[in-house]
Amino acid sequence: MLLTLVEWLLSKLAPPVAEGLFRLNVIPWLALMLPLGGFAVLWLWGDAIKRDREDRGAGLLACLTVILAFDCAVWTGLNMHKAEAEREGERQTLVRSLEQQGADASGLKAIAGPYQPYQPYLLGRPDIDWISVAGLRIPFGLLLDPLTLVMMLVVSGVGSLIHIYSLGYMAHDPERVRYFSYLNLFTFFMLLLVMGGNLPLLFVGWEGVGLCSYLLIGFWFKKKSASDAGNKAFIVNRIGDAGLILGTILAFHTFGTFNLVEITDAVAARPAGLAVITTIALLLFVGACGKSAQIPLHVWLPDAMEGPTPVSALIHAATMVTAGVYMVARLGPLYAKSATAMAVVAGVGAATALVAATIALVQTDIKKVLAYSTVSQLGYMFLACGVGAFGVGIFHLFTHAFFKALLFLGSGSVIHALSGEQDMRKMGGLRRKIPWTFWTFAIGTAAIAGIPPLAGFFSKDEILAGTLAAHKPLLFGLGLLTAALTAFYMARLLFMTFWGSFRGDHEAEHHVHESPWTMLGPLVLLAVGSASVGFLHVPEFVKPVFRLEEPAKVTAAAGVLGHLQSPAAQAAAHGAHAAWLPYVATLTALLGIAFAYLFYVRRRDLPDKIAAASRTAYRVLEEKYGFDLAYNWFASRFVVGGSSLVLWKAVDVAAIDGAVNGTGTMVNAVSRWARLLQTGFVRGYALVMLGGAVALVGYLLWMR
Amino acid sequence: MIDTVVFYLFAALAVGSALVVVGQRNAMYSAFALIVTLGSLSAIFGLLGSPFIAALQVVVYAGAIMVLFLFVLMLLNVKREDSDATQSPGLRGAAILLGGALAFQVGVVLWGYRVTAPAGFDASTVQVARELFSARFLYVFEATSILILAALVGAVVLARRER
Amino acid sequence: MSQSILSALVLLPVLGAIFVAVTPRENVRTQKLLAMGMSLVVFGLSLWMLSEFQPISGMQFEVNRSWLPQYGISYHIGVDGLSLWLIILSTFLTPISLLASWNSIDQRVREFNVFMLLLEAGMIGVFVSLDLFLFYIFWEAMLIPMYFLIGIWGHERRIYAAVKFFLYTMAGSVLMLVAFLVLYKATGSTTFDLAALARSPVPPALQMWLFAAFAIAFAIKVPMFPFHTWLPDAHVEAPTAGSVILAGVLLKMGGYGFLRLAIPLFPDAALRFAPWIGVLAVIGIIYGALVSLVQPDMKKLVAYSSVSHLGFVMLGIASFTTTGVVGAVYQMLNHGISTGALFLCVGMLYDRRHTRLISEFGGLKIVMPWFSALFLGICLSSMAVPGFNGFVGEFLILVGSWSFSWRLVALASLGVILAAAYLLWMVQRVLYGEVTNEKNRSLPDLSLREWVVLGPLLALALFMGVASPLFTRSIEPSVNALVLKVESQQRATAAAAARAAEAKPAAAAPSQPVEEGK
Amino acid sequence: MTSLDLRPLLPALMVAITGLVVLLAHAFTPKDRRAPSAGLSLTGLLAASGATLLIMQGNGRGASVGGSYAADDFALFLHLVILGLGAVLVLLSPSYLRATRADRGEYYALLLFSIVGMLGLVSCRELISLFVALEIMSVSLYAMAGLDRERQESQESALKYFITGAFSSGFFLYGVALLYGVSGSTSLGQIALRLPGASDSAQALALVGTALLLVGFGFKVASVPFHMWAPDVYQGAPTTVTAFMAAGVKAAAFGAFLRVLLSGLPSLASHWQPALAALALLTMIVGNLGALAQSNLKRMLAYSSVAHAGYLMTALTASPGPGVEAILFYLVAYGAVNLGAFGILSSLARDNREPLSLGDVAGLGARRPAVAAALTVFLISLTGVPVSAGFVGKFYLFRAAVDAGYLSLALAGVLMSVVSAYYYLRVVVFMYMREAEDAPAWAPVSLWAGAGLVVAVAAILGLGVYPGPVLEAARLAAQALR
Amino acid sequence: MSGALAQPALILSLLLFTLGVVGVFLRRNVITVFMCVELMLNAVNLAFVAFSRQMGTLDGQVLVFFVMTVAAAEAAVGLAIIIAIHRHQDTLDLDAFNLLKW
Repeated sequence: MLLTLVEWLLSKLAPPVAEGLFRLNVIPWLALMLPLGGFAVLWLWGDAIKRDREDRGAGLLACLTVILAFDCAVWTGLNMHKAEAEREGERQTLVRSLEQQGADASGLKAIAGPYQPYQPYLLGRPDIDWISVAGLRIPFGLLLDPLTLVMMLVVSGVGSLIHIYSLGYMAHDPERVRYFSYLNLFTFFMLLLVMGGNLPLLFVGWEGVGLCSYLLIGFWFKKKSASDAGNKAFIVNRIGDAGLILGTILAFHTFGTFNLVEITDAVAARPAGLAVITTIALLLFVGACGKSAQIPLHVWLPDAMEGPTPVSALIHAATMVTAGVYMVARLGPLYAKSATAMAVVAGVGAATALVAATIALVQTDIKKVLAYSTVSQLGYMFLACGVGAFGVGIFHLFTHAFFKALLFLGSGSVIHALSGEQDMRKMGGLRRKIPWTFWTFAIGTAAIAGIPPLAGFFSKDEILAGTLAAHKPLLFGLGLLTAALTAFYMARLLFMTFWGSFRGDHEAEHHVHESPWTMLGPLVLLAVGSASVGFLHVPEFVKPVFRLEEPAKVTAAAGVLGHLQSPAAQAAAHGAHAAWLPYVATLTALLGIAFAYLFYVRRRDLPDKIAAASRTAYRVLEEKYGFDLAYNWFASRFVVGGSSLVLWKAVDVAAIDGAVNGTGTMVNAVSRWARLLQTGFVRGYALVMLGGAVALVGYLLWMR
Repeated sequence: MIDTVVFYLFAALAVGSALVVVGQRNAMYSAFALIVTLGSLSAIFGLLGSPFIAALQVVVYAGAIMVLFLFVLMLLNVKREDSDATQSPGLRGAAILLGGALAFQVGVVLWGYRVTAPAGFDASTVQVARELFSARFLYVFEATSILILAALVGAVVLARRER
Repeated sequence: MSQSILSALVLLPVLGAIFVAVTPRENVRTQKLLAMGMSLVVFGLSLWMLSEFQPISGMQFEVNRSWLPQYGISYHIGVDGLSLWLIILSTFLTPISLLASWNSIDQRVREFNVFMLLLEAGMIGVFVSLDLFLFYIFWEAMLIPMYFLIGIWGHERRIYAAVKFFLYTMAGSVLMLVAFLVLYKATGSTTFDLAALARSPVPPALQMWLFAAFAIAFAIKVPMFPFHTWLPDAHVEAPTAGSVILAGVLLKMGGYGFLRLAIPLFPDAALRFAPWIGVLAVIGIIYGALVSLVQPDMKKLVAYSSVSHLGFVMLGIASFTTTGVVGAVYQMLNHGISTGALFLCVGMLYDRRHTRLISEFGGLKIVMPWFSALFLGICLSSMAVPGFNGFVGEFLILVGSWSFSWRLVALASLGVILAAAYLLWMVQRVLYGEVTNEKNRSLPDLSLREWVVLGPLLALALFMGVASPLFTRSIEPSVNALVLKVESQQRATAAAAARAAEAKPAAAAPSQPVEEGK
Repeated sequence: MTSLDLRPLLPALMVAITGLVVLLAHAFTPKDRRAPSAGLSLTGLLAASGATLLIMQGNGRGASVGGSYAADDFALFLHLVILGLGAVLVLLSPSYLRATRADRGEYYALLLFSIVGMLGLVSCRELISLFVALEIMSVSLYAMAGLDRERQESQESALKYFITGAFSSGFFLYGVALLYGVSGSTSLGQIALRLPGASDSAQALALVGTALLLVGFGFKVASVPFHMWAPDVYQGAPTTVTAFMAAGVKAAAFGAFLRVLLSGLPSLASHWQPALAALALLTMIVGNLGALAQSNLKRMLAYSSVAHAGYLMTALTASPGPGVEAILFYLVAYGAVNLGAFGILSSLARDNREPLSLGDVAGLGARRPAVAAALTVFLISLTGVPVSAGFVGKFYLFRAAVDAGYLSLALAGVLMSVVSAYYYLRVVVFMYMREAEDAPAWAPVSLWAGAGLVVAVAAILGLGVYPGPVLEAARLAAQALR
Repeated sequence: MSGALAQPALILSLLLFTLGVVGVFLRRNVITVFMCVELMLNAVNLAFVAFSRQMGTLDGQVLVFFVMTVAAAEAAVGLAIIIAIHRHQDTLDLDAFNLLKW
């Protein structure tokens, strides 16, 4: 918006500058680089900024860069229709420069080809490489298509709000400069992840966001639990990353390219059900499991709540954790070629959705509930992808970003109000004390529970429809059950926090206060978003990316807002039998909320009774199905203990080094023994000589 | 024929006295026995047609070297060696064994090595002297003088009682 | 001028060492400045060489002078893509190490500087030698200064470590020496010139033995599992500068030796042994990482991590693909920079606290924020976070090795995971948490000197992470030539085998395949 | 009859005359003054070297005295080596003699006489002359070993050396006798001529003779199992004498060894080569293992000298062939190193004490950097690590062995070098890495000794970097034997 | 005539040589041991003379001459050593000289 204004102004004042600057090959780069610049400034001159009077400079700079990045994204969205013209211009300059260099331009077909609607647009100069050895070339190339655009908007949009929120939330933290620098760096890497035109570049963003996640989870590094959680997050993610990198390599060996577009092009030419494609898909999915906290690599996300709450909202709810979904969707054509891989994705997604939802039932930490909820919702998204509804998965990602960010920020507001208290058992009755927070939070809860016409309803509904369309009744059942559970635990959260009477100590009650406007503003905006973004029809918008059979009906020029469509009509598109679905889904959600009302408002004794009645089941849920226990045992006993006792002390020191030193010791021992032969008696010496003489004579005589 | 008899006579004498040299505890007796051995050898040299060497044997060996030995023996006043208490029997046994082995090996070879000696062999003093003073042995002669000088200096410096 | 540049690189440090050696013992400052000045001159010179270097496969700045003509030994030096960056690395790390030791070495400063300069000369000499005899001379001669560096300025068990280092390395290299001699005899060569020897064919059976001898020498230097046990001792006991040079440059000589000598001379055997090397490399990767995980001593941890990292290098070499080998060379540089920097960091902590035990630290981020930031950055580089240099190397190695053995690549990727584990765990225990040890309460943050030491390394790590083509461009042609040679050898061997297989049924009596060159 | 060419004798003669002059000077110097023995000796040795060089220029090069004493390239090369070693030793001697009780005028005379013997050893082409030359050297050394009459060890070493030496002489002579019995001549050339055509039984006898000669030479070069005297004698004898035993005797004895084997017994090469290989193997192993357990530096160096005899003998297996030149080169390198190493010990001597134990040299690196550096150079060369003459030398020795097909010897040799690194390095460890506890203040190195050490260091480093000329000379010398 | 005796003389020389060798080990008195060595040298002399006879050359005769000289020289130095060491230890027992060992 701002940019459009500037563009208009400039085009009036200095047309050449405007022409040079406002191009599709410039502005998205600007979106990418602004946060990086912000990070660099904050990191290098952090000391100087910290000495600023009001101490606001750092935060404002960080916010500014991200808001500008968002503006760039918006500009990009509004100008995507210019892609063709610009591509042609780019192509010609490129061909000219390449001809001058004497290279042949055959490898640049994606750029050289004629423009088609939704043909992905590659940014950057393909002759500047990040890595280039032999046949392996990885250019600094970005990819611009609807999917990227959606992700960019989410990342920079939600990111902006959370940056602003952080201004208030972190106002009193002595190290906010560091905080904002990390946040900026995260935004950069996340944008890189979604914009990267090839798998390695995507991987840079992938690991980069992981790194920022590590830094921000462990932001309060003095707390051991925080740094523990950071390590856990990074290492578990690394496991996934290993899968991702292996998948990347296998993809390169299979298709001869890292370029995402070229890979999807190449996949189209291959028959379905190839083992190698399944392998690639599954390896990449391991990466997705790590980043998006799917079973069995989900254990890091709940712990990640050790970080500041805005971080949880931005990284561990709205953006980074959805990277896995983005990646699977991005390579949707590849996955679509492998029924096995699709089944695995859907199965893992559904299982994660259900398991996480059940764990969320018994959590008492407000952020932990939200964390498990996130895991569960991510499972939902994978479920969507797994049944072939990639666009729906992205849709849910999109809506989820809003309401989950809202919920997290709302919980942050609650925690802020309670001076850091996170245990729901010590809350209650906050409805009136912090009404802004309550109302926005309630909207978020309704959205995630799937109450129409809020955002969550549309996306969730479409996922369920997708399972039906794919004829997967079991998955549908699981989805529905999860939806009910989701509604239940979210309502439980709402009731425990805002209903009843305050259960904390008196002093805490006294201190309860509504948050500043820097925090409430984003909350309100997000609430508006959560209520309304369901009407944006993202699936249709991104559909061309997945190269499914259905021809694209929409053009880029129509823009995002041109896709309002009723959910019922959308559901009808999936099949007539799904007409009942919205009602069932809504009913399920209401049922969940009703039960929660019963348990946590009406009959407060019931939960304990049920818990007591089914001890074992309760314990299983409390112990989160034992994943953490098992992993801890494996890591500390098996890996660390085994490495220490067996590999280091037994194998390395005792066996290998022992053999080395033993050789030395043995030689020394022989030597010490041998010196005793030198008795000092000269006749003994003579005798040895005589023996030698006899032996020599004998040798020469008889050995001839 | 007589030569042969005389040869074996002296040979027996030589071996016998050598046995005494080796088997005697009294160094004095050993020295005397050695003189006998040297004498017998002198005779055998004669029998082998080497009068010059035979004479030299008596003069240098028996006359000079052995006198030196006896002189030192008496100077140091050593008669018997010390008792056998510290003697290791292993050493002797091994020595005899190894000595036997050496003798056996060399003996076998020597026994098999037969060369007919040329008839006209002249090792008279004149002949030997001519050979001795030929250019071939010029160096050895000169060297011998240095050897004796070195031995002399060495003996003096070692045995001289000073300070 | 450009003809004598390599000789100058080798001789200038020696000259500097002589200058330093003749200064009076008390003039510590003069000695330091002299050594530093000379090493900077050498560094500058090497940069000039870099600017003159052409990205082609052949030898450049070559000098070939007869040295011992009657034995076919010549003073033959040159540089190509394989050695170029390793030379730069040597000349770069030497002044950094000297600066890092500026204050911490306060005894026998003169000798220290002399040995450092001699070491530099030896390292450069190894990298430029193109004659086996010359190579061996530098290879072994380098041991001596390193031995003294560990033995005199090392820590508690320095003598044990120094002697172990010396004997271990020497044991390997003497085997190589014998292999030289056998090679010389077997080829009937009249020269020890590398290129000439590489051209003369060696019977395959003999190649196996000779390659094994070379491989042991180089494997010890790398060090490959299970020849690595000297490394932790040497690293732990060496002074900081020694560790930096040891990790930064000396370990590279193993990999370099494979590339420069073992593989060109015995391509058949190299191919035959490649699977074994690959397996040992991967064992090294995982084993080194696991053992590293449980080390209580920071230097030991970094030392074992070297075993793991160099496993990647060896995997890349064993793959015999251009990508893999370029990755290996690149990874050698990365390891030199990041592990060198890690040792510098540990050294800075040691200078302050005189301990290297992880348990002695904690919460350093509170008292030394800048140090912590750089330390973390270097750890990230070491664990191959993309954007840093390590990623490029490891990625190239993994990509290149996939066709060699995807199983090994899959296993090697475990090492990537574990690297994060052991480094981050160390970071956590050293930097994070509260300051639990009162002695750490008032530690000063980085001084200007330490900034100058660490800053360039971290900057370089980042730069190499984003601008790798600037480096690989000059590495690739040489590697390509090497890989082509091995590949053509492979084809020739296969063809010979096929011919033999054909010949066998044809001829009633089994006949030996005709040896090449006859 | 052609007129007798006496020029080959010139160097030896000059040395012998110098010996006489030294004796006379000693006799005619008043008691209270010191005879200029060292200066005279040095002059004589240098003059003899000059004479040798003159001969090398062509003045009688290749001539021989009656066919038995030759001035061929081989002999002349070793002449220079021995004279050079002798000169350095003379430089090293005065300070040591003053510091100990071995200071006698006769020392230099005996030294010069032994050099005369050595020169003869490497020149003689006839076994009688050879034997006499051997005895000149031995007798002088017996006496020199016992020069420190106050020290019982010195006496004992002289006695042990003498008894075992005489014993080995017996074997040697018997071997000469057998060879004479086969060929009818004591001239090496004649023996070589007649052996190939001899009958089987004669061949057998010749082999026995060869074996017994090997015993004699084995004793002189201290090869296992004829080495047992070496540690005791090296340890007991005055240090400078030990140095000369290690450096000079080895050079001369190996020279004679080579000449006898190659000029006299080449037809039996296929027999004595494997025997020598076995001896070499044993010698390397026993020598190095023996040295490993020693803490007395002289004794350690003695064992190390045994070990080096083994290295040298590996190349004998490649003789005739490239072994000869390798041995010749190594003799130079090894001689310089040993003079240097023992020379360091001797030049630090003060008040009848010299550094003998490892503790005695502790901290030397800090207190006497130059001395420690020199000793380090020597030890490095002994280990065979570049850049030193020792490395180049070993390289050629082992190359010769490999060339001759004795790969196992080369392998054993290099592995034993690793073992040797341990005990050589131990000295370095003590010098540089241990603090001195209460080591006495050792004497400052005198000007003369310093000069000698500098020569040794320069030779070692010089030959390590640029061995070309010496190698070339060794090659020419080796050709003279073929 | 004497030619035929050469062969037995050689055997005799071997016998005497062996006796000398063994004697070195049987006796402990330094001087006796030394005398045994002299015996060895004499045996060698006999061998030289016998071979000289057998081969008909005079080298052997000459050799004997020089061996005797050498023996004399050795005797002089050897006995001097013995005298010198006797001053220290007042014994001629070879086994008593055992200061240097191991």
